Amino acid sequence: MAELNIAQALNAALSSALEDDRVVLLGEDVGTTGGVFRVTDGLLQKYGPDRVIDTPVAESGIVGAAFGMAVGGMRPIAEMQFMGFSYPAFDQIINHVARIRNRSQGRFTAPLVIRIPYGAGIGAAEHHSESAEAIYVQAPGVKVVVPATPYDAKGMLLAALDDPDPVIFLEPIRLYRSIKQEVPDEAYRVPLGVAAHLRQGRDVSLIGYGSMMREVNAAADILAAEGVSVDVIDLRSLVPFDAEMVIDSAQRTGRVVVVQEAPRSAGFAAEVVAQVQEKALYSLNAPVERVTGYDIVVPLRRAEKHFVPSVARVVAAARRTLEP
Amino acid sequence: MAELNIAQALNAALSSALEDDRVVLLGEDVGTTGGVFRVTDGLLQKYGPDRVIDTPVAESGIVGAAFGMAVGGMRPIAEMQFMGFSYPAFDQIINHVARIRNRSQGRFTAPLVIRIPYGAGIGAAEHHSESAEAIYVQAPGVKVVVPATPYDAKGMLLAALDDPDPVIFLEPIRLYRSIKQEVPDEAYRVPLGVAAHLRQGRDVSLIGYGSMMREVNAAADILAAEGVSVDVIDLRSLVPFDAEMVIDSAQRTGRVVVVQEAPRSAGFAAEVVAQVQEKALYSLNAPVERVTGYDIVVPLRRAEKHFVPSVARVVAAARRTLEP
Amino acid sequence: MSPEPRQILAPDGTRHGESSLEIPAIRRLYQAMLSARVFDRKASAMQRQGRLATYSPFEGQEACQIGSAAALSPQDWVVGSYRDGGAMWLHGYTWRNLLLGRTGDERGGRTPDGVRVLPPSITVGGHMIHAVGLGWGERLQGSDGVALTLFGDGATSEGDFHEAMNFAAVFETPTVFFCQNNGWAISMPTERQTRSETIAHKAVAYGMEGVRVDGNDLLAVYEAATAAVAKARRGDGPTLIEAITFRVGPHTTADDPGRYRSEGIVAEWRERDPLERVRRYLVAQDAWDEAWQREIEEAESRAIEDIVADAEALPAFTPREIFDGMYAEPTAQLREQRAEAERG
Amino acid sequence: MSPEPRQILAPDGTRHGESSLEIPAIRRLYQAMLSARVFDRKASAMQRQGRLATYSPFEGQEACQIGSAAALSPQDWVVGSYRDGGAMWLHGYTWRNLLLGRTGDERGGRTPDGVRVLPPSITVGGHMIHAVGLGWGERLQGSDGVALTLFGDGATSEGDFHEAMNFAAVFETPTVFFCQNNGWAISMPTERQTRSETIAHKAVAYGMEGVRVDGNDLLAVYEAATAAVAKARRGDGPTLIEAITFRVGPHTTADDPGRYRSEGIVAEWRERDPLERVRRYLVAQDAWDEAWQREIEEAESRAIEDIVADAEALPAFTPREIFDGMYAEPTAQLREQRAEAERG
Ligand SMILES: Cc1ncc(C[n+]2csc(CCOP(=O)(O)OP(=O)(O)O)c2C)c(N)n1
Ligand SMILES: Cc1ncc(C[n+]2csc(CCOP(=O)(O)OP(=O)(O)O)c2C)c(N)n1
Ligand SMILES: [Mg+2]
Ligand SMILES: [Mg+2]
Repeated sequence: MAELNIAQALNAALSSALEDDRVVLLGEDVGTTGGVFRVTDGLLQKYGPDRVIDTPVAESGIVGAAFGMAVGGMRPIAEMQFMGFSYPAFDQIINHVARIRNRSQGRFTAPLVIRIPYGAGIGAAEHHSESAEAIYVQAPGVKVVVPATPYDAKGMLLAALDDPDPVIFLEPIRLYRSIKQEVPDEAYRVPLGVAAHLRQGRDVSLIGYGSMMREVNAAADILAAEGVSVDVIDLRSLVPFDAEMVIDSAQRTGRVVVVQEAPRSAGFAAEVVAQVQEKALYSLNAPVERVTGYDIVVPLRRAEKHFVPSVARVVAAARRTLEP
Repeated sequence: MAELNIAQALNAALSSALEDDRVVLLGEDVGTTGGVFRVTDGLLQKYGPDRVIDTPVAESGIVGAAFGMAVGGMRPIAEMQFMGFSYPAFDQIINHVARIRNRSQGRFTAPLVIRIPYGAGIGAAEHHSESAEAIYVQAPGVKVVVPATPYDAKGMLLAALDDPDPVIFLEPIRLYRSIKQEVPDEAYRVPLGVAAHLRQGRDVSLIGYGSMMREVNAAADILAAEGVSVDVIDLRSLVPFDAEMVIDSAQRTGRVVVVQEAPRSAGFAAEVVAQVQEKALYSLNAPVERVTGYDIVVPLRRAEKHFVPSVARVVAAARRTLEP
Repeated sequence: MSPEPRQILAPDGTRHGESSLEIPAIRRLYQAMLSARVFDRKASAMQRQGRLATYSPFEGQEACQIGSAAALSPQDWVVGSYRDGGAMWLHGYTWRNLLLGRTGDERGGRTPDGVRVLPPSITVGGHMIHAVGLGWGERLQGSDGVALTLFGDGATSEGDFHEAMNFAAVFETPTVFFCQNNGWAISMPTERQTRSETIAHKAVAYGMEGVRVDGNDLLAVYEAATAAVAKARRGDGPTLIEAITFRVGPHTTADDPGRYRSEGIVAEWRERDPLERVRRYLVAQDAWDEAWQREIEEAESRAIEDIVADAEALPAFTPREIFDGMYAEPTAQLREQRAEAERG
Repeated sequence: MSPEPRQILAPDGTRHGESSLEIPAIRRLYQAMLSARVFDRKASAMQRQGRLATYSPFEGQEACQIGSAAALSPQDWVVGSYRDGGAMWLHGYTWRNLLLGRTGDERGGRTPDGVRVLPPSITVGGHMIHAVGLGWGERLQGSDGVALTLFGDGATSEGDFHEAMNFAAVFETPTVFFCQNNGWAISMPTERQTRSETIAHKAVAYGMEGVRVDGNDLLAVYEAATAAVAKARRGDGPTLIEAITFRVGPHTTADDPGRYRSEGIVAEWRERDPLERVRRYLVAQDAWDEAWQREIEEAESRAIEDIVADAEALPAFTPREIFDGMYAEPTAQLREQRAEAERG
């Protein structure tokens, strides 16, 4: 066991994954520099340039080549440097990665992992702060997962690699170095598609994922200190979505707040709300609240804080659901 | 006035638009052949190759070039041959078309229209049947509209061209030739962002858009014949979304069915449901029902019918909301 | 790179160059071209009868497809487009795969076990990079397998062509890029698709070898493909082959070529027919006879009738089955939606 | 195309070729390069003080940026990347635009009225096609305006580079593609980015003219750019210019170049410094003196201090204001969300 942050836990997972000869990493600057977030630090030195591959600047090429490798029996892990640079690969993802299993009726599969750092909060330049996970949810055939802790980061990355289907693996940029946690040295898996029930409560359910879990947990602390009994769920996986845990929670509390960093319209929170009201309408004591980013481009450093949902906004939303 | 189908109405709109020298059409096969759906038929002959431009096969290039033209004062209309081929242009759309106004704080704008035929129902090959409108809704900075009648097709296309902001203009493939309607010869505008209230009723609201309006209207007929008083709304515009008309309807009927052809998860229907429950929860007599395509690749010709929401599914959903 | 495409067999069937193929091998490839033509014509005809969905005929491109795929070994990969049924078939994808697919049935995409052919890609441009990854993966797995990708002149305009070519060159992947320059991308003639002197010249941008070949000449295509495959197998990297050919039919059965090209040019190209050329050569070598030809044609024709009849008899996917192909295990959402679909 | 980059001024300041620039003009451009250098160094320093967000220095590339933009007229367009502040500034974008942007303030992107410079694009590759559309639009509107786009060696690997080059060539748009081959794309050396003999060779794939020039030689860059701009203005189509240069500093202030390159190579390139070269030439022409140099440096330095202080004094966007840039009229959804944001 070692105290690791998310970036280190991912590095440990990748290093363990590379023990399997079928695994290769591809991406811009993943080798010599160890990646802009140092997630792949030291791996080139350890596994050599055939396994840790610095590529030309071409995201569609990276994903398309990784796809071909995966179809041919490898287990590639492709890195997009930032989510804002993953869009050129969107066609490859939605039209090929997500579809080859169905297109070939199971004869060919593409078990690859596409790692994408996402989210705002570090005052970065334009395109470096995106949360566009919903577009990948609209690409049937891929799984979309997002860890929020070092333990989950390692366990989910290894599970994603084992998965027979392609996985979009989102990494919350602003949590990379902000949380430390004991992480086992050996390989382990955290199953995909299962949410984490972080806190049991009766009064209100806070549902979040990825980069927003810090705010969600902080809001839960504040509410709990006020005597509110809070149920907290970290979805961890958007596809598959653990609706069961969410619905169960909604039925118990009757009050639900769904938190996402992405712009609001047709984001994943809308899906959660839709399912809650479909399956738990008669348990609801108040409208399900969405706390989200806005339908705008993420502001640059000086005004970014107005965009990313704050603890206060989450708390206020929870209080609204609790109003008599 | 002439009886026109949607393809003809669009052709009439384009022809009238081209009277303005700033307007050019760009796309694959839009010139010599008049487009795979003949929407641009005869325009090359009428306006010449500087205005109706057959391009190389390169969607990102088409949108990117049109973007540059728009920034420089032109009013380009770019065509994507099918929605399944628009994904290579997604980066240009989300990162540039949608953002130049904000990036330049209004100094530059990109008033272009991107026409995209979409939807299933004609037994076409893979990639020719997509309904991925939700990904464009997740690209703040563009408008996303979708006419369902010949009258709206012409009026909304001309409004889109007048719009100071970029517009993703979706054209429902299977309605191109299926409905005829009187369409004025002269130019007129149908404002964007305003839904159409097609039918007034008290018992249940049917909300749809684009390709699904045929099924929605047919379902309304069946329900009405049974004595159900049906409210029917054609959204026409997803961004901006006419929430007011929808909420008002939900408040009056207390029973709502939202219909979309796209895969379910994080589709636009989820957004409609989320807003209805946020603003009209206490009026709801039943969960808002979603009738949608499934989270799968649209099946090919022989099984496509199992995917596209049927009239029967819409009717059944409405009946479920009406159950005591 | 010479702008003059290499040719071994002239249109009149005379040979003016060396070929590594002996007569029996040429007969086998001629037979394959003939089968492909019969298939292609039958498929077009059946589409007109409404028995198949849109079909994209490859008539006129048989030498490209048979000549290139013939250069491969079973461990090699074929990654083609909607128009490359001939090459895919020679490498083990079946007429049944193609026809079932064209009836609009996903099961057509299920490549037979052991066969290394990807089901056809319909988007233009996206598939070439897959051949880069496949070839690269072979090398990383210690195999000397090669990947052949077929595509059109129009596909060279897509950004993905560029990225595929660049990756292949930078990583020296065992990939053969086989461009069938058939003169048109739907209605767009090649000279308005690109100003490159030739498509083969595009290889310069990647430091790759570019080769130009008469795409209606089976022997020339075969030699070029064989050389490129051998080079890739040796570890000497990728090659771009531009084969000059012509699509005699429409872009698809939904297309009306009268809108963009004259009958004259079609007639001109019929003179350069890839089958007739080999047939003349075989006749001169006393290695062709009418009965043999008729036998192949008839056998293939019957076989295709049977396959389509079988395909039509196959029950279409039920509402339940449309969910099966998406994931190894259906997600909770899909199980729920499947139940909904089954209710109807 | 010759693989040897054209040079007019040798690193020691001796001229061995013709230049259309007279001494006063060279002095003006030298002054511009010097201003740019002062700006660039100040910006890096201020970033280290935490006053600016990440900055991407262009030190070493001043001849490229000033020499290319100097070839333009006001009706022409400049479309550059995050590293092209020098060129953008010369064409009328201001240091204030750049600095305000780097504090993390959208108002930095507001190009002054009448100035034809797009705010910098951060995604690699996406912007070149914009220059194709802009130039094309000029022509369609009856103007002889030209669009200059600047980009790096890494950007040539993106599919969008390919589509931009192809469109420009096919439609003969008045576009000048100016590639600053500075040897690296973050940690990736150019020779692993592409196997093309040179980047200029990539023009062959489009039937475009490709030119190679010493990017640290102001006079050579200016001549190449002037020729390309004049050609585009005449209606004779686009040109690809590859300027061989070197980024002396890190990729951005967040980058540690020690991870991927040696100090030795940096020292080598410092010998070829683009400013020093012109200075030596001016000295030899008796057209330089220390006081002049110091005056420019100090004035620019003060100006930049003031701009940053002003920028910092500018109140950041309120929650209300972050919504204003999205549409001409905020949508109903944005009005609602704005009200929410204002409540906090
Ligand atoms: C990404 C994408 N864009 C557009 C299309 C529509 N389309 C189908 S075939 C074709 C022309 C392709 O021409 P070429 O590559 O020369 O191949 P050919 O059809 O001549 O064999 C086009 C534009 C597509 N299938 N995919
Ligand atoms: C589409 C995209 N992919 C990746 C990045 C991350 N990135 C920023 S700069 C850069 C390298 C660009 O190199 P080059 O084009 O040579 O320009 P230089 O930085 O050397 O001026 C990369 C990969 C990006 N900004 N956009
Ligand atoms: Mg072609
Ligand atoms: Mg560079």
